[in-house]
Amino acid sequence: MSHDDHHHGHSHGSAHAHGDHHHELGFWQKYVFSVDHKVIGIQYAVTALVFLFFGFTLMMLMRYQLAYPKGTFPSFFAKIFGAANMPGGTMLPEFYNQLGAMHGTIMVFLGVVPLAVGGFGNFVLPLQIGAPDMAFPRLNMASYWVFFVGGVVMLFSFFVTGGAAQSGWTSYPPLSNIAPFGQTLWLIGMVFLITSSLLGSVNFIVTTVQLRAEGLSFFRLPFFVWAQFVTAFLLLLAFPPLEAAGVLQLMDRVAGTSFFMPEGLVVGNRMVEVAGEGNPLLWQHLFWFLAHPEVYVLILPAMGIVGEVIAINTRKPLWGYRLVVYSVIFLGFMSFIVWAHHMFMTGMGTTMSAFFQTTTMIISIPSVIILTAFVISLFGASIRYTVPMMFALAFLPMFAIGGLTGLPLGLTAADIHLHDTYYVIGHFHYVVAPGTLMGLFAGVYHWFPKATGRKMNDMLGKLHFWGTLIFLNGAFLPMFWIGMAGVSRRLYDQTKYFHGDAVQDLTVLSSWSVWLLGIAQIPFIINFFASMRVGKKVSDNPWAATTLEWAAPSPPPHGNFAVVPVVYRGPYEYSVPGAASDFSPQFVAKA
Amino acid sequence: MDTSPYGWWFPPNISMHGAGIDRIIDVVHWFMAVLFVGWGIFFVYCLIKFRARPGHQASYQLPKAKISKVAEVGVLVFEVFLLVGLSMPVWSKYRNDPPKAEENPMEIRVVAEQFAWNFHYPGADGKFGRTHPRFMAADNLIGLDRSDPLAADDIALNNKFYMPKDRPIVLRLTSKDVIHSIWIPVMRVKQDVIPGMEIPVWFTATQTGHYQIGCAQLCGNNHFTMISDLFVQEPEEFRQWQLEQKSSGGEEEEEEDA
Amino acid sequence: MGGHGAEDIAKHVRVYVTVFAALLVLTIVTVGVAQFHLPIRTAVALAMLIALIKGSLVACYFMHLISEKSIIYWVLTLTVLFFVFLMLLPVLDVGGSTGSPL
Amino acid sequence: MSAEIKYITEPHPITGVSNAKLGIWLFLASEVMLFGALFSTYILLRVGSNHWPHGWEELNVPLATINTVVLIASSVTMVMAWASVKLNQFGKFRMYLGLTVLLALTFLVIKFFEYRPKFDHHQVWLHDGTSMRGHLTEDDDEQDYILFTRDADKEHPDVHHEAEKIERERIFRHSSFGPGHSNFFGTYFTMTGLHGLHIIGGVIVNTWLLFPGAVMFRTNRERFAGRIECAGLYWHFVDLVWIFLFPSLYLL
Ligand code: HEA
Ligand code: HEA
Ligand code: CUA
Ligand SMILES: [Cu+2]
Repeated sequence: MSHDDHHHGHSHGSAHAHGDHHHELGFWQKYVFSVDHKVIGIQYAVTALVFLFFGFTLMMLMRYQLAYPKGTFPSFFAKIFGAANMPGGTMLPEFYNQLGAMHGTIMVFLGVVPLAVGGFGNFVLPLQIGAPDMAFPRLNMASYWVFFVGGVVMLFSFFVTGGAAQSGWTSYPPLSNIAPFGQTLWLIGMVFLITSSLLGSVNFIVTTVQLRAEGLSFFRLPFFVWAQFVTAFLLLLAFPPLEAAGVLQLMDRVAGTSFFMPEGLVVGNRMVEVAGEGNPLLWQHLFWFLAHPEVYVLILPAMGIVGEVIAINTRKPLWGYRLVVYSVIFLGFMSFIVWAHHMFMTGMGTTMSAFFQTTTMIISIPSVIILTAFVISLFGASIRYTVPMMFALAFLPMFAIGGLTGLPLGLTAADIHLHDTYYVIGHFHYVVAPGTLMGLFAGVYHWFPKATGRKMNDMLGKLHFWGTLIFLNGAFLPMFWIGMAGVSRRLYDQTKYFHGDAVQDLTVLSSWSVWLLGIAQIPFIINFFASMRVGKKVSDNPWAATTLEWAAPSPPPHGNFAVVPVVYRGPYEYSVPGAASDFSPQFVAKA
Repeated sequence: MDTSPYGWWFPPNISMHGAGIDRIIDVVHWFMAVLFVGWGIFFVYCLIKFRARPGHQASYQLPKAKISKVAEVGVLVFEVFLLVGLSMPVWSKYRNDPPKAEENPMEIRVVAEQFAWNFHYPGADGKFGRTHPRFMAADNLIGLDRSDPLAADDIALNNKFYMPKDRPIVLRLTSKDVIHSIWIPVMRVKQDVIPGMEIPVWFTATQTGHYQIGCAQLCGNNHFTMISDLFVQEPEEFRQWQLEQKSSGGEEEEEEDA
Repeated sequence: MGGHGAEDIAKHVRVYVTVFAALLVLTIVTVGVAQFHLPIRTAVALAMLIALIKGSLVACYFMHLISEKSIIYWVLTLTVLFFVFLMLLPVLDVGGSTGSPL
Repeated sequence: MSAEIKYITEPHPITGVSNAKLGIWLFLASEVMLFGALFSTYILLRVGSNHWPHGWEELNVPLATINTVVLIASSVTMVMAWASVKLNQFGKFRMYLGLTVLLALTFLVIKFFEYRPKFDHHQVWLHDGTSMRGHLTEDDDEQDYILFTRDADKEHPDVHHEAEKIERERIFRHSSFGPGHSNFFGTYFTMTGLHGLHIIGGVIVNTWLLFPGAVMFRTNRERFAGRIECAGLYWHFVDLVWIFLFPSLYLL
């Protein structure tokens, strides 16, 4: 896509006019099987955005069922989904469960991570460290295509008998062991996605360690690079246990083993003929050993983006840069020893729960430090309210709500009431949707000019911002009350419960917000595609920023920099007293 | 229940230990609110005060920020209080301090299945009959071994649970098939029910009434229908109920099973 | 392991052969010990000790860890730490539950 | 304009390693976590089990011992292949790397002969709680019984049993000694199977380096040595995993 794509539409030759392309690369090598980190980054980003949108559509459908559990869907939907899923316009519970499990899976593994790490990481990280490309370009390409195959497998699973995975994104056995064939595809898909992440993370780490430009010491790295670097370690070391768990569940499903099945299971009043002696909680341990670090994989890149955007648009250095970096490292480390806070209700005794409650409280401290640093950075600033900045600023209170509501969940006593209710859904959506998604939107608006040489439209951007901010809150804020009232998650029809019926109005409110949120995305989609063609052309450094990616041409050619950059100072030297302008780029020697 | 006690906040609490849980949730939320509002005021102040405008310049010099350290240490201290002062004591009572014999607890086995709650009362002799998965059938959902003399007076109920108020109840939770999670909102009780394991929970009701027991863990298509009625009765009323069960004899008991 | 002269490599080769011999001997020892059907705790301790020695030999000499750069040590230290967490998992599971197996 | 990616072969002045070397170690770190999770699983299941057999009661220790030796030998030939590249001895390099591949294939063949009989050997569990081991002589879905020949038991090793009829309604479950037999065999097949896949991966890489990849021996020997070293690191790691698998599964 981007600039090159645009030219491609007209004639191949015009690209050469820029002198960007030394090698004669065919269409396939240039746009499809490219080894250029920027093309791969854009491939990742666009694929991920499409998946995000798809995951969101699933949720819009579910919200209809939630709001009107006794009603039927308009006949239009009944026709699309057919009698197998929606006989007579009534969504079947199994279809609801498929949508839920796949929404979670798609949003996390096919949407946010590929966008945050595969997209932004790939595109920005080499540029920010002044490297010509990733350390292993071909591995990079492989990583994208393995991801792509994983995504296709996941999508395909909707069309097999019995439908897609339907045991939640957490796939707890024994339920997932006895689920229809879609679960097998889910496992196979996951193995692909995990492999892709592993390839990617090796690449990120090596690139960051080995390919930094001259003068770019670790403590001169932009915060975004730090965030990606720590994220890569999380992916590298936390994913393999889930891969192992996936293999074990696959064995349970196809080879008749019983790793996760105890003896004496009775389904439909018949004893299940397996060897038994397995342990259902083993899966949960292995799953959360990944999935807790995974939630920091979701948030760290977004924090990285927000840090960049804030520094640039406050026109002053990021407050407490070193402290923030240490916090991120500490956060990454701690994220490996809190996993069982998702399992407090499995029958945990006092010792173990004391341990995990404590680590959970400890891990909130670095987040507080990071957020505090960001907010303090605003003090004494000269805040430019650009569209990316607005998203980045909104990230702060939104993440704060999400993060703060994590605290009661981390206290076992409070978690008794809140576990597996909509309070949890509210908590983590505030961190992943109004939090991470806002951060990612900020990134799209912020780096769009670098990728295309054109800016996105401001009006449409602001429309998108306000719509998104308002309706995200409308969607998720009610969930705290719904959860307090005791409504369980993954519930096809909450009105069957006394307490659920009492808060049904809030659920309806949330649903309407979700649909309006969908409408609020239209300006973004239009803006995104239209700006590639007709957006205002901008200079190489439109935001007057200091980091290295702005030293490269927009869009950067193969090999990135016209002159190999050398770094002279830290990443956020804005408004330096006595300097000629209000920014002193890393790549400009002192005059 | 004429006017519903359920609303936009907690469901009513009718258990002895529930108040402790509610208090923690309250306290934490006040703490969160203070933090959020404090930070929020500073945040909004900065947004307005330090907006870019002609003649205004950002200052390179970092503001002296003792406040942040104070705030961070404050958060830490409060979290320690939450942990050690509030959460851990409640939890250890909830998990590791079963009712003592002199409190005369009543034990009931709970057998969860897709998608129902089965309750197994020991009957007048106070002893459970033997059970085994082998015996499970449509007319014997808890797998009771009917040849065991202890089983003769056992009572099995499906999606109905009767209990007296003011007497500790100990539920022994097992599952036939997948993981369920017993969720009694009004009792502030939640506990995963895991096949292959027996896990106890206990609570004491302080009020009578008709409530619900739900399932909080996704357990299959009809997870949402896995709801049992819960009847908390006056001890006298409960004894009466129990007698009726016994007098209903062996045959009719099976009716209750189904 | 940096640039090596021919003599260096020749020296390496001698080490490899020695390590090979040691590994063979240890394999025989571990299989031999297993014939005694020692009490399980002793057996596990012994078998793991021998495996640890063998593993270290392979890592140190065949994989040249003994003369590796510090960055590799850093990566491995981190990994070992998380590996330990992973190994704690069964302990937590077995010791941490208030439930009892049926 | 397009600058070259640096440190592909030559070590980075500060870290002292090349990209590939750092990359392969990171990859191995993730592999440690992969196998670590499986070992963790093994410990957890074994500790939680009432009838976990000793490995030597169920598995073929002699074959596995031979395989251990084979794999160790292949590790030595691998490292010798690397030394030969360093010493600029192409012939020797070919021989050693070829040997490595051959030994790896030997390992797989032996593994096959170890797996094979497990699938012919059966166990039948009856509803009365007893079980018997032997061979399934006839298992016709049309019939309401199976024909089963018991193994000679320990007390009477020479007794050969006749095939006997077992009514299906008496049978709770029957299974070969494949992965579904018990968690012991499940763990055994999963762990050795995954290890076997790693061996196959190594064979593919080494075969490539032996033939088409070897061109680089002449064009860019330093870089080639780097490749052989990385392939070697991977291969030694696979060996290392086996060094722990062998006692855990077979000897304890
Ligand atoms: C991006 C993802 C993300 C992040 C960052 C977090 C962060 C945290 N999470 Fe969350 N969590 C999830 C994603 C995330 N979580 C998901 C997906 C689930 C559910 C999975 C499932 O079951 O399906 C979950 C579930 C979950 C549970 C299990 C609940 C249950 O099932 O019962 C718990 C329990 O301890 C928990 C705790 C925490 C804590 C203590 C933090 C802490 O790290 C938070 C620390 C942050 C703060 C404390 C905010 C500090 C900021 C300020 C105070 C500044 C204020 C500033 C302004 C106003 C400008 N989370
Ligand atoms: C990263 C993770 C992530 C994200 C971003 C979201 C986003 C959203 N999620 Fe969800 N969600 C999960 C992860 C996520 N979710 C998980 C893990 C679960 C648990 C599943 C389970 O129980 O197993 C869950 C469950 C879940 C539930 C509970 C269902 C249940 O328990 O039955 C609900 C209910 O409302 C919900 C709603 C939403 C909504 C309204 C959004 C919205 O915020 C969505 C907003 C999306 C957009 C705004 C799309 C933006 C993209 C574009 C506009 C594309 C543009 C395209 C181009 C330019 C090419 N989610
Ligand atoms: Cu049982 Cu949900
Ligand atoms: Cu978590």
